[in-house]
Amino acid sequence: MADMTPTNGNASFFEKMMRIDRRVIFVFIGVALIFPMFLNVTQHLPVSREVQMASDALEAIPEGALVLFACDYDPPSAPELQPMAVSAFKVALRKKWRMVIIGLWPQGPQQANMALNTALADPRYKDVHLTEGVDYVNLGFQSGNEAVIQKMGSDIPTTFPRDYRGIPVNQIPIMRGIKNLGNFDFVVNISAGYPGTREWVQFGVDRFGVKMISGSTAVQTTEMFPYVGRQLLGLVGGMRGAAEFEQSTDNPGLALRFMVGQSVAHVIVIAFILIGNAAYFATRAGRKKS
Amino acid sequence: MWMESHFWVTFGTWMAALLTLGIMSFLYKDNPVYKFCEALFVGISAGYWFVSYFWQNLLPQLGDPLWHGNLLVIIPGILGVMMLMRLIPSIGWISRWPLAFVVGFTAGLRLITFLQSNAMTQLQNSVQPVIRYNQSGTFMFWESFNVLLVTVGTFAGLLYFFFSKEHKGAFGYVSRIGTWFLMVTFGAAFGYTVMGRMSLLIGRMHFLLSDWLNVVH
Amino acid sequence: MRREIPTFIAFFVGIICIVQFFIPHWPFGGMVNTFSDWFGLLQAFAIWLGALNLIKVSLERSFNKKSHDRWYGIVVVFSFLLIAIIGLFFSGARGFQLAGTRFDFLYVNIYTPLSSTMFAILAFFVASASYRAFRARSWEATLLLVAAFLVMLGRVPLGDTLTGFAPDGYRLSDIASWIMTYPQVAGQRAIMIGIALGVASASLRLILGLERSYLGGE
Amino acid sequence: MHGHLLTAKNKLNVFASGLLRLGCLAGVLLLCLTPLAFAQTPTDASSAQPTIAQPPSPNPPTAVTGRDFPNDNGGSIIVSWTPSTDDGAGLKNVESYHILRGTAPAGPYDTVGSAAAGQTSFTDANVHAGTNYYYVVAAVAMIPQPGGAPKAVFVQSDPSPAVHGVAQWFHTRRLNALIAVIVLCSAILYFINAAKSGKALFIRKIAGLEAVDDAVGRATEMGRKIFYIPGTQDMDEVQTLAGITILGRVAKVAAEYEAQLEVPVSRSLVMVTCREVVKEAYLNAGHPDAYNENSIYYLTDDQFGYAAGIDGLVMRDKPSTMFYMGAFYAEALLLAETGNSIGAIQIAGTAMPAQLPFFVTACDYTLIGEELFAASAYLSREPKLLGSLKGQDVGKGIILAIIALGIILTSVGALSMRTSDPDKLGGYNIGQYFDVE
Repeated sequence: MADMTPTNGNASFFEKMMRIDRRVIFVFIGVALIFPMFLNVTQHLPVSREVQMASDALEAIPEGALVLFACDYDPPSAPELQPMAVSAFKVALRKKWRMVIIGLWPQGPQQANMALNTALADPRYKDVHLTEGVDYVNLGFQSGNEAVIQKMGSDIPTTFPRDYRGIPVNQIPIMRGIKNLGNFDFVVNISAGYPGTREWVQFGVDRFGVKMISGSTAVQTTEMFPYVGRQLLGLVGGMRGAAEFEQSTDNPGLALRFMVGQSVAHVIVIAFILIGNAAYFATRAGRKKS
Repeated sequence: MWMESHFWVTFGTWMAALLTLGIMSFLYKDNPVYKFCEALFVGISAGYWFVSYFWQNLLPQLGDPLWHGNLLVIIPGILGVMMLMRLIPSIGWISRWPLAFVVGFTAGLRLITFLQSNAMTQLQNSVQPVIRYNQSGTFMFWESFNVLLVTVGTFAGLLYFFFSKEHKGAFGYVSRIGTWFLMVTFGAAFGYTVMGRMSLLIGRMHFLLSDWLNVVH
Repeated sequence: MRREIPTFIAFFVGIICIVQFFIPHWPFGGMVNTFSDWFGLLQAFAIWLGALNLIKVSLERSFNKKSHDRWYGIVVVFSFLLIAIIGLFFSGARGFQLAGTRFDFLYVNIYTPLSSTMFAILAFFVASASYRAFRARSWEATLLLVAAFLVMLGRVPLGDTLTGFAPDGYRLSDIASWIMTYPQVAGQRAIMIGIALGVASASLRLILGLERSYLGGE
Repeated sequence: MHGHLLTAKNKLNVFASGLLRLGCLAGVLLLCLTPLAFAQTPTDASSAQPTIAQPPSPNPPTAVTGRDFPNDNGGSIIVSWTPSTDDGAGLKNVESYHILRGTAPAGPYDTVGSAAAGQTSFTDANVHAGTNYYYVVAAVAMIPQPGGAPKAVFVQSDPSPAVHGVAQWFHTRRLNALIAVIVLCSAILYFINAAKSGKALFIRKIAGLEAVDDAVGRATEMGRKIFYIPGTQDMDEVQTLAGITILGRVAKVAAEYEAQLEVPVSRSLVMVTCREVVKEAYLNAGHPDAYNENSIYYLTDDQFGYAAGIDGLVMRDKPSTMFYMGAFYAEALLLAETGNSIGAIQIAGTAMPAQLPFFVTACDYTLIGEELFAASAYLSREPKLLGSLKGQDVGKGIILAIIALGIILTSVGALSMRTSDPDKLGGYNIGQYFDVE
């Protein structure tokens, strides 16, 4: 860092930088995020190990399998998580999985419906016509956090007595033969916090042995890293992960497009950190001399 | 449907956009518009939860079973009403019963799960040979080094969390190394997160520019 | 009565939850499922309690002529009633969340922008926090800074461009990913194990009634 | 809708009637493209035999057996089979398997689930413990029809021998967890008892706690407020309890220094408890009249509503000191960054790993994870907390010992066998003993 120590002539600039109004930083960030939206470019990303694991795990699920989509998130986290849900649903459409959607967050099932509709709008799947209740069902939300997962381990129909539309589960064709988590070939969890991936690992994976991948917000991804491998068959973290996931499942979407703005804003933050340190050392040198 | 009419779609989008800008005005400083949006948000979100829980929980899990003659749900029903008694201070103490149920239930579940998933499974993941070979039996230096690093880090970090021993001498040195690992962990976690936070904002900006102003497609 | 019965309830429920983990046989396994249902219901009541409490406090504030916040109290109460009445009576009952209902309109156009923006302003805060916090003041602070810096650079293409000269596998994105997979995991593990023991022992005290502060005084 | 056709009893309809219905519903034919739709077509295994004879239909799966699902309440049976010779080989036309169950070898059989091609087992989790069941597995193939949509055929195996679910009294795969629970709990209880009977237990200094007195003193000097936030979760979260215990100590110091303490909370129950704790602290400090109930108040349950409320208060009151002790989510940074922007001294503590980095960067002192629990013991000096902490240390000691020992053993194993694959290490693979199902 020593090479960054500037000459005395710049000291006043650095002194100003030490006391910078944080709103100046806000303006820079805002501009950095808005500007790239006008450019229609996408960047190619190297796919990280845990994301590749996730798309490989999905690829390994046979066609026609029964997959549970556990959507535990709300609109605030949707920019990161919605693209993951959309990509996962597109894989599901391609592989003709039977899908059961649930949420431990009240807003989750609503977000999942939106994601499924986005996936269906993809021209590649324009010939796919899903019948609700037969090809997929949205069982809606249940309260109880991890206790809901615990109970799903033994009895799903009483945990979710009705679907999203209010239809009793015993009248829903796809739910025939589904008794508990053991009936699912795979679980895709999209999670923004508590309850979410950690609870699904603790109960769904550790107790009931489900196979699972997780899409999670960047914030909690670091906490999920230790689970990758035995407990999580793949992990898609944050918008970067979502973009890589879109790439590795060949479903380019919003996440890939947004990555440019992300990168620019990121570089701005990095630049500010550099300037901050330069200012710190410059003014410290000044303080020492006086 | 009424909501799909042009007027309502436009009206909805304008409302959403103005509310978005209203919240963002806090970045400049605290102001009445922001406080209005905040109050609206608090009321709407409370109402959202209120309605969701009514239709998705109280009705199917309490109302329907009662209707079909399942009397067991009377117990949680009564506990629930006791919980609401908190609103009346003079008999608020009665809400301790349902609270005790909640505390006992979560404590029982957490005692087991935290030991199982956080302690034992992490222990299992930590106990690995630090001497690594690939499939064909060739020694892999970097792989071994990495595993050793994780082991040392976990070990030193755990020593830092020892509270009943003074951190002096060799013990102190190792626990100091533990704090280094913790700092790297926090720095990395923070760096990893910056991007996550940016993406939330991008979602909003995209809404403003695309759905509202229609200048970005 | 005010403390003994709750202490017993917590003890009984907590012990059953632990025992069922080891004894799958009836009645233990089934009991926990019943408790789970009850817990879910109680959580719904707790949410109602929170909402009603909020309305109570806001109403008090609205009627307090001296409070400079009284108008905001009125906004809270009004908006709560608006969405509650629409959601309960004018949105097609159990199908209240389906696309196209009035409830959904409020969800999409009021709840979503407000909650998302509230969350999104974190982006600005994270930027200003990193500007101020990441300074090489000490050895520990430098570690924090360097780890954050490398991971941040590694997450954007610029990082790989800067280190384009390096052989494959040694570029910044690889270094970032290495930090995340090894040293970061070591730290997280130590934290997780420590927390697990802390939570387990606190839970034990709660179940055995050694910790009763949640019950308040007499 | 199809839902009506799907009751289990319809399974016994003759195939012809199924065909008739299909014929009537021409639109439904499209759905038949997926094997799923056929799962719902009324079929009967025995009467379907003549249709199956149409070549080229696959060979049936063989050797169907059932066994009790281990370590459960008897409600599950694992069904396994040898795949059809045309699954992935031969005719390669097997698309999936249907699993049928009956209570007598002769039937009737009802479909209980399906498995994709290539699978060789299925868990039927819908059985009554003790009842005898028989299973049949049908291979499903799509046979192209001249001039029409392909048709599904079902080729059934012979029934399995009788099998029933058994409820177990002990989950054998969890013996290790039971030992862990017993060891940890006994250690904690032993030391709690020791502490109660007067044994002095040492706790090391915790950075940050030393700063509490200074931070409170600073508020007095500057004539500004102290804000204390005991997390944003309810009383069932153990971190909230730790936060409130620490509040007791901060309140005592505040009373002694005659500083103004303010506690805005987000749960009504937390408010009640905080009031009691603070009142007692003021009493103990000898300033009961200085206690003001209204300085501990409820804002809202909503996460961001609460954060927004606190941020507003902070901007208006400009407190000199802020404490954050308890469980936090994303609001952590909103709070800490606003506090930081007005130059408050901030001391935080949480066991939420995801929020720790934000507190570490935005606050002056941060109690990391378990330190939060340790701090409540350190400050309160309550025997039950001191004893617990000592017990936890014993737990950590055991874990450290196992890690050290385990690594040496596995490494020796790896060295001698020239492999680091845990599956090949056999007895050297210490990790397997900590696998809890």
